[in-house]
Amino acid sequence: MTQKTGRRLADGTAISDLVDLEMREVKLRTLSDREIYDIEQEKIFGKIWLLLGHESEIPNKGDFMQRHMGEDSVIVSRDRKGEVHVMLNVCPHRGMKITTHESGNTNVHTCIYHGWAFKSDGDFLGSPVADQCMHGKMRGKEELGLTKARVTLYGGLVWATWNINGPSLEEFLGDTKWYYDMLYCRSKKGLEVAGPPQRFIIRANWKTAGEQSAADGYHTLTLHRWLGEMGNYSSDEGTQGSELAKEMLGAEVSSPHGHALRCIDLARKIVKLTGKDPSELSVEEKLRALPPPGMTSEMVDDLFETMTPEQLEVMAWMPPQVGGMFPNIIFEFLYLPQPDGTVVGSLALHTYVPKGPDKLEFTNWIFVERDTPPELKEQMIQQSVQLLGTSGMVESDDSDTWPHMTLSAKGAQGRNSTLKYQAIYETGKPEGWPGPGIVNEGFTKDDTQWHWWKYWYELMTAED
Amino acid sequence: MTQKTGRRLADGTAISDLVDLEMREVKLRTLSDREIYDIEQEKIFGKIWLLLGHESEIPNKGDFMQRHMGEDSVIVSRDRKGEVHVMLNVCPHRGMKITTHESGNTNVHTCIYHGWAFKSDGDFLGSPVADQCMHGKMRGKEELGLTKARVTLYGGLVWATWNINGPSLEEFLGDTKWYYDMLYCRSKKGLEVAGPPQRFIIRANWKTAGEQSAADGYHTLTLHRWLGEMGNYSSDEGTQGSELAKEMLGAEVSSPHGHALRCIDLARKIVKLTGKDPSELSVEEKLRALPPPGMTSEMVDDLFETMTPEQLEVMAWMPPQVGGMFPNIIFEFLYLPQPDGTVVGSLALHTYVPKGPDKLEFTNWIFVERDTPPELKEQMIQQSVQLLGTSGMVESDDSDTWPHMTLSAKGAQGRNSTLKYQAIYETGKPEGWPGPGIVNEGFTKDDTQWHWWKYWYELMTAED
Amino acid sequence: MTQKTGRRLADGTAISDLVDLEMREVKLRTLSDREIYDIEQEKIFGKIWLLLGHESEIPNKGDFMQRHMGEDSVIVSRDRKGEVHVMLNVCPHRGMKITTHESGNTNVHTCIYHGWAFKSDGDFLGSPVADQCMHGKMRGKEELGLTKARVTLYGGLVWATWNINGPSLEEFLGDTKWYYDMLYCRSKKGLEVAGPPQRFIIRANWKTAGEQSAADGYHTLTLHRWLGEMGNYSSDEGTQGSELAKEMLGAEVSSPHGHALRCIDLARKIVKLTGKDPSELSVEEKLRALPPPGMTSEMVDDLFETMTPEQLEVMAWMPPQVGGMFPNIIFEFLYLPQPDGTVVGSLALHTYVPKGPDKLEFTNWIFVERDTPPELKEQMIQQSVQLLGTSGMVESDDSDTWPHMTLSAKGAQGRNSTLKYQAIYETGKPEGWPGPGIVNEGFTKDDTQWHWWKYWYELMTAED
Amino acid sequence: MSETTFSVYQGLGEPVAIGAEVYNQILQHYYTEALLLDNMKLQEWGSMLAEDLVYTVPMRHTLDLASQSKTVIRTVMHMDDNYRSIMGRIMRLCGRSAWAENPPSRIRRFVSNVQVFNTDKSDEFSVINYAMVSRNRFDDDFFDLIPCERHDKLRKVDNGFKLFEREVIIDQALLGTPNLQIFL
Amino acid sequence: MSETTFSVYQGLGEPVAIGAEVYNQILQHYYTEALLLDNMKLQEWGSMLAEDLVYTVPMRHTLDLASQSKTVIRTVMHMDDNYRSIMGRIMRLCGRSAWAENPPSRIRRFVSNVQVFNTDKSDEFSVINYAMVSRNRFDDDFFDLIPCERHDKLRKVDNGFKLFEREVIIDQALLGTPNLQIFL
Amino acid sequence: MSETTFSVYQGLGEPVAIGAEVYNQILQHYYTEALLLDNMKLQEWGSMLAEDLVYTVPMRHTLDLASQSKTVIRTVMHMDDNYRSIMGRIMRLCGRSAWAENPPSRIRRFVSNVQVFNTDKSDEFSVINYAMVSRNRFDDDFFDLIPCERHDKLRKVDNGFKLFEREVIIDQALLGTPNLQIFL
Ligand code: FES
Ligand code: FES
Ligand code: FES
Ligand SMILES: [Fe+3]
Ligand SMILES: [Fe+3]
Ligand SMILES: [Fe+3]
Repeated sequence: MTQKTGRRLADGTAISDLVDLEMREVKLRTLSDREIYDIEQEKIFGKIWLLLGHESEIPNKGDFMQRHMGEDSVIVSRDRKGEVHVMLNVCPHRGMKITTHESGNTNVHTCIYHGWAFKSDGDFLGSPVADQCMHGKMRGKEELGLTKARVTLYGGLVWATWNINGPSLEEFLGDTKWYYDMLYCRSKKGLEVAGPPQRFIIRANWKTAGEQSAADGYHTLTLHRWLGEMGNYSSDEGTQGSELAKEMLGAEVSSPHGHALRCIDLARKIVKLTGKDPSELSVEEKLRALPPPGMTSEMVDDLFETMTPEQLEVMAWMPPQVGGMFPNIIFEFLYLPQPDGTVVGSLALHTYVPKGPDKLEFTNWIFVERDTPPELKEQMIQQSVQLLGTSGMVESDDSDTWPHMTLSAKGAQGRNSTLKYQAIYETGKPEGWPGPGIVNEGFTKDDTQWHWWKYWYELMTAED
Repeated sequence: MTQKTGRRLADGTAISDLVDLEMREVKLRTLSDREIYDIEQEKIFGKIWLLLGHESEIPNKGDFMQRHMGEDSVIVSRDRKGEVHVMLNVCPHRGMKITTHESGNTNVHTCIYHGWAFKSDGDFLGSPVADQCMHGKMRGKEELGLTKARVTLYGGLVWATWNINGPSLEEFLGDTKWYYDMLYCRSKKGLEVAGPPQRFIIRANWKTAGEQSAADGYHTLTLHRWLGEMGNYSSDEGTQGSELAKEMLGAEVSSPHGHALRCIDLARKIVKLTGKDPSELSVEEKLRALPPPGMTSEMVDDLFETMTPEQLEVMAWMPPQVGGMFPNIIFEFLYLPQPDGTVVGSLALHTYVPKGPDKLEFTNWIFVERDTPPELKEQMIQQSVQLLGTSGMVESDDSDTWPHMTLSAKGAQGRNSTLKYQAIYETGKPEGWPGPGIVNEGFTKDDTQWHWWKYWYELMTAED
Repeated sequence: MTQKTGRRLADGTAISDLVDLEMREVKLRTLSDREIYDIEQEKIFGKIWLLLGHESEIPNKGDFMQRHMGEDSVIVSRDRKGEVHVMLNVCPHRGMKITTHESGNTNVHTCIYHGWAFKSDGDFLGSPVADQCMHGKMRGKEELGLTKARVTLYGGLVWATWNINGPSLEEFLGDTKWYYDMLYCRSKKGLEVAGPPQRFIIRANWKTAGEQSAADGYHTLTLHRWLGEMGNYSSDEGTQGSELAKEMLGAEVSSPHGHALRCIDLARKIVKLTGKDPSELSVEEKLRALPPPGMTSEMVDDLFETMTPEQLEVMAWMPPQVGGMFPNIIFEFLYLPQPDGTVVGSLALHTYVPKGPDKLEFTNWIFVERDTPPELKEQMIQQSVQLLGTSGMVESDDSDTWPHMTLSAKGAQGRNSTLKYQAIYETGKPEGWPGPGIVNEGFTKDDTQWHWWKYWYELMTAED
Repeated sequence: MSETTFSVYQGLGEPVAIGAEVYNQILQHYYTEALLLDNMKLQEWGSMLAEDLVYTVPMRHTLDLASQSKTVIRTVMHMDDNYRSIMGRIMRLCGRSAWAENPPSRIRRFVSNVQVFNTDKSDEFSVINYAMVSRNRFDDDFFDLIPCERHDKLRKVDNGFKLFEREVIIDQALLGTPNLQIFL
Repeated sequence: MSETTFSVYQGLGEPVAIGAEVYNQILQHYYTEALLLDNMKLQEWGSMLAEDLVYTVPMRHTLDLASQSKTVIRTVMHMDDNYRSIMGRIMRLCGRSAWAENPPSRIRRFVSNVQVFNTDKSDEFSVINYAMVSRNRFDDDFFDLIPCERHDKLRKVDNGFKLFEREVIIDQALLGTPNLQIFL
Repeated sequence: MSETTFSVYQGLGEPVAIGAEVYNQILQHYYTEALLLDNMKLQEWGSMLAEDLVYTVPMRHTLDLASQSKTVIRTVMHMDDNYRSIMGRIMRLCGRSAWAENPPSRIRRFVSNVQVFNTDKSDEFSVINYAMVSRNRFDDDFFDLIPCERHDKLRKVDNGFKLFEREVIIDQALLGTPNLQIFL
């Protein structure tokens, strides 16, 4: 990784002073500083691929929804040809928002200020009182359309970037794509959103959520201790030796681009369900006994068409269940044990949209498979809402921690305190692991989060 | 216009980078940037003439009111001799506000903190416990008065500037004064306020309102479309060909100092009222048939004493009805058709007082002529309140647009989008136009607003 | 005092441009500027001794309370050995707050995020899942404790500083300690808090309160004029010649470190109480007749053991009754006449904790002597709550002035206005004054506040 | 009760006791009015207005305690409407292009402190009541608040009451909400 | 009264007049509910819930005036609970480690605009009521506000009423309070 | 009703049913009190106070859930007054120089959730009620909010009621309004 200092802050600090590559420490100041935040808007949110939603949110021609890339409002629109476009929600005439609606359907977006009109693909259509040519004669119509982002659909997820000639989404995901395919591309009909995303405000810097999403498994034991104190993971052995800790064993995948996945061993669940030692069972038997979350035994058929044998092996053994995608995404594909001994899945994706150095918008999409039977869909959605997002009994404890960290980072002393990532894997891939990428076995460590910060550092110190 | 770069912003951008003089484009960033805002406070609001109210608000000796010049609170006071003074509402002792009241009457302003006292003209009177000389002996009393601004009354309007030796208000208004005289100086007794100004907060940058006020006629067709959809301007022909568009024809006056006026042809109204072709009517006949808003036929007598024949000609033909005065003023002298076919005037002035990069205080004075008959005054006031200001059915749509523009300007992409002024007049003065200044005939264009920005540029890049 | 320019602000202004040492004037801008505020956090609140409370607030082992040093949250804790520690309330792991509670009792502080545990003296204990050594192997446990401040107890008051090798509290107090001893160290059992401090927000810069606390006696006559208009200080002679002014005569002590005390002559009170000329009375007779506030005649015994004869003389003659301790402390040891002619004391200390350039947290501790009889304690507490702090009839007028000053300092003109300290003592010590320090007799002047600013200047321009 | 003698009740008629039938009916009327307005049923709300309606929102000034009586400004006001103009507003707001309220704000009117008084007309009542109005728009993570004291006059009609006078006393000198394209 | 014919009352039964005994009892029920919740007596509040409870908080969207009916989103909601899950929440919140509400927020529920309606079951009542919920945490010098319109169903039991349905209509598209680990 | 058995009602007497005559009179008393205070009629408000008045505003602390009972601090309080001191405050506030409230704030007291209880004295009543207090000053474009739970004791007298005890439970540990030179 190149050793650049990056821009200097007003007080003379260089970006490179904020990250100690040897000690794996990051200055807390990064979590509250306005200048750093502004640079991030340009060098991170202005440069890389960002997740904006799922195409099932805009199924019909003309459907559109308002979303944000960093602090910029954008329109995600499906044009008359059915193609998805992402364009800046700013009128090229005088900067009014083109739409003030959260979503809708139209083939012509008309600005309410002076009436300039644009097609559902963002192209300029015209301005009122045509004979007066009020858009002027200095620029051709082709120059007057909405600013368009580069768009890629992956597993139905809508991604966009302002970096028109930069790396492809595939290059951006790199080795980790092999794993994300198991989540987003496993079924033939594909995923769909259960509804629009929950959206709420957390008074915290977006990175408090981002760095945690890069597979911080360790906090579960303490911050989510209540899971070990009551309910389905509870035990008399106390927290540390609890079911919870056992449920956490597996492997972690990390990436030079800051992506991360926690692959958790299904053995104990399979034993519970089948009474058999997983080693006695074939990959298919395991997948049928404990299908990927959101899928039924029947739906498992799909997997044999969509996945490679190596992927199937991992899905039946240690599938990715939670993790992050750089910079501000967390995914959850959870196998949740029910009182009746069965397992019900929860599928969710969140983005943490920056709203200033000490504010983020928590956006929570809940997913189901298009093929999931209706009553199971209902169960999944209700379970997801109860555990994740706005009223999530698990995630509210996370999102309530971030504001405290952000406050800590404001103090003249606290800002010079550091975030530490010094628990280092010494294991390597599980024996016989067929997947690519940086993989380590055993109890969670800090590597995945450290790789997240290293990529942050790389982007923040990159030449313009 | 001199080509200066002006100060540099923290990220290296020069003020001159924000305005593209050739392309007639302005970076949206100007509408949200804190640094630019701070420079404006110094180079615009600290330098030029600002409108603070009307002398009829403080008719009696000792009357005062609290107003703002930029973000500075000032006292507008009428002293014992009846002269109007404007002074900084900051105590020279320790910076307490001299008055915390919105208005009042007193001959001695006493600071509540330590009791320093000042005359109604701002001069220092003394400090409590005289024998202790608690104001010290290092400065003479003449040095301890309130900071005074330079004041000019014009048509009863109170203007002030901190630029003590700068251009006079007359120089500042230049050619456009010829037109403003038709509004503020037309009657012998003069205008008076109907009451104190409405004051309310808009979460927008002051320039979103300022640049629109520089005679943006075009937005009327779309933003105020409801006028064409119902009520007195409605028509079956649809918006663009509606009465509204017809009502907008005329001439626009602009100025190298960013002032602007829209002079709208009265022909159609005069036809409606008299059934005669205006060309058959004398100037006086036209003025008697359709007197300037707020005046009656009888009151028209005044005009022949106060106005030149050339001004009278314009007032009977294409009088200024709406426009701006740099930097943050809009005037409205409207002829409003009533259901019964008559016309009732509305006279208003607004200032858009900056309260930070994304906040402005909308100040709305409603005027009548001192001589306007009481019942007509009532009609004018009620009509003005219903259409303009806080609950104005017309202006609420304007003021609701500005916050969206301000938000657009915050995004890392949006801030680099531009405001465009590329609809350019190719007409010139109406044939036989007797007035001075830059005048163009026909459908509204962007020139007046572009001249507004050019003066902004000139001031912002001027040497200190 | 060294002539350093100090850091430069973004607009090129040097700190030294803000203070005119010859004219004894300070730019109002200091009361609102964000950059200046940030430098203060580092060079003042990061460097000098700060008052955090009183040890009687945490009497038992394991007791702790959350307080602030500048904007940094700290834990004030009494460890198992009974020693008081002050440590940064920021987890060395990932910056979460160690405690989110206002106070409590524990021997182990466990971070709720990942469970790192710390002793009540801040030392690192361990991290969950010990065998995984999740705190890493790059730093020893001794490096992973909470950041500790240097602590000194003085008269039971808890002081702390981040300047580990800087001057001692005693050096910081210098000559003024001789006077503060009369307040905090006069009784054998010592002071105790009546309860936790009142805490409330004032929308003002912390220095508006700080500079006033440096013994601004002058404002009493005007800002607290109501005392002269009604109640126990009222008189027919009007404000300036009122009892109030008479009650203010005495001597003022100031310090090169910005500390200040107002010593007010007890003569008039003693005459009222004894009917005798104080000169006829011995020091002991005077102290027995009018004991220090919060003490009874009996309790006066203590003084002869704790105080020197010189201190006793001052305590019976002109004891310190109100004043400040740099940078953000005011003390009040008041003798308050009651309707029935008796005197009841009020003892209070406030700190003005900075919360941003235009916000401060008013923290108000009310004290009694441990030995004060219960019913007198009750009287003192109720009287203090009624006059000081949140609902204080006296201090609410102070705290309501500060926000106006802060607003004045925001204006482009107001920020260049000045605070003036030009009322200069020409008297010197009262004849026979036995105490040290810079002492001046007579009616209050500006010297003590000017010395406060000079020390601010010295710290702000000091080399890092 | 004695409070009728307090200065704040000057010029008002006999109070209608809380719990009296007409009091309860009027209370219900206010709850219905709030529910209609909060759910953008503006025409239905319009049906509860009398044709002689006078509807005003005066300004407020910050003045010395001694001048408190002058703090309510009725020369130029924030709203100055009558039945015709209110109906015009409703028509506009229900049209396609009243951008200031399209998309509409999310508003809630919390009505409390309702006091009813008889007038010299047996079918007309004076009412002093408080409304805490909260307003949220677009993605605002805060609410504009418009606490106010409403001085109303209601006329009993067959199927309920009609409002024929409303003066809304607001609590800000500098109004914090960007417009009054809403009804208080 | 006529307002029962207004659109906002569609689908509701006969109104219970304000002042009627059952109206007053239900009003008391709401005051008790608020006092219990505001004082963190969650288990006691739980005793006021019916086992067939359905408790939801839909999302809100900012849409064109013409689409107002679509602004309440009930596919994915902010809260989507039943008796079992609410009891689970109570157990968690009363435990040692529900950090999002431990230390608890200081909350106040101002109940007003209460309107009661009969249903086809004599012991069941529909209630539309407003709650202005203020929430403060830690050292915040501001309050999160959650004004809302609650559509409830209450069942009369021997010693009072039990809630068996609650839908809370909030007034923000982007929720301004950081979580709903509290009950509305 | 059963709620009298809830812990929040410990130590209180029999509830006075909502709608009972005395309940309605007390409700009216609160509306009158709010109207007087909101309109700066402080002396008139003073006439509604009993000479044995105890008026306090305790502080609040942010503590672990297990320590909720300790979150109300009554050693040092924000206000600690009696009849004499309240009358002194009124005299000061009505004088010429009580700058902290001159010019006065614009305040509105929204009273709700009023619950009345009998005591062992037939002419004395305990009342638990909520007040949402909004406060605006000068040109502030925001409101300070002071939501609170008031624990009052009222004594019936010929012409109404007199307040002889009030404890105001506020909802902030760090008070967000700059002073309490106002009455809650
Ligand atoms: S700003 Fe969009 S048309 Fe003018
Ligand atoms: S600040 Fe005005 S007299 Fe001191
Ligand atoms: S942040 Fe404290 S243990 Fe991780
Ligand atoms: Fe978590
Ligand atoms: Fe307009
Ligand atoms: Fe003072």
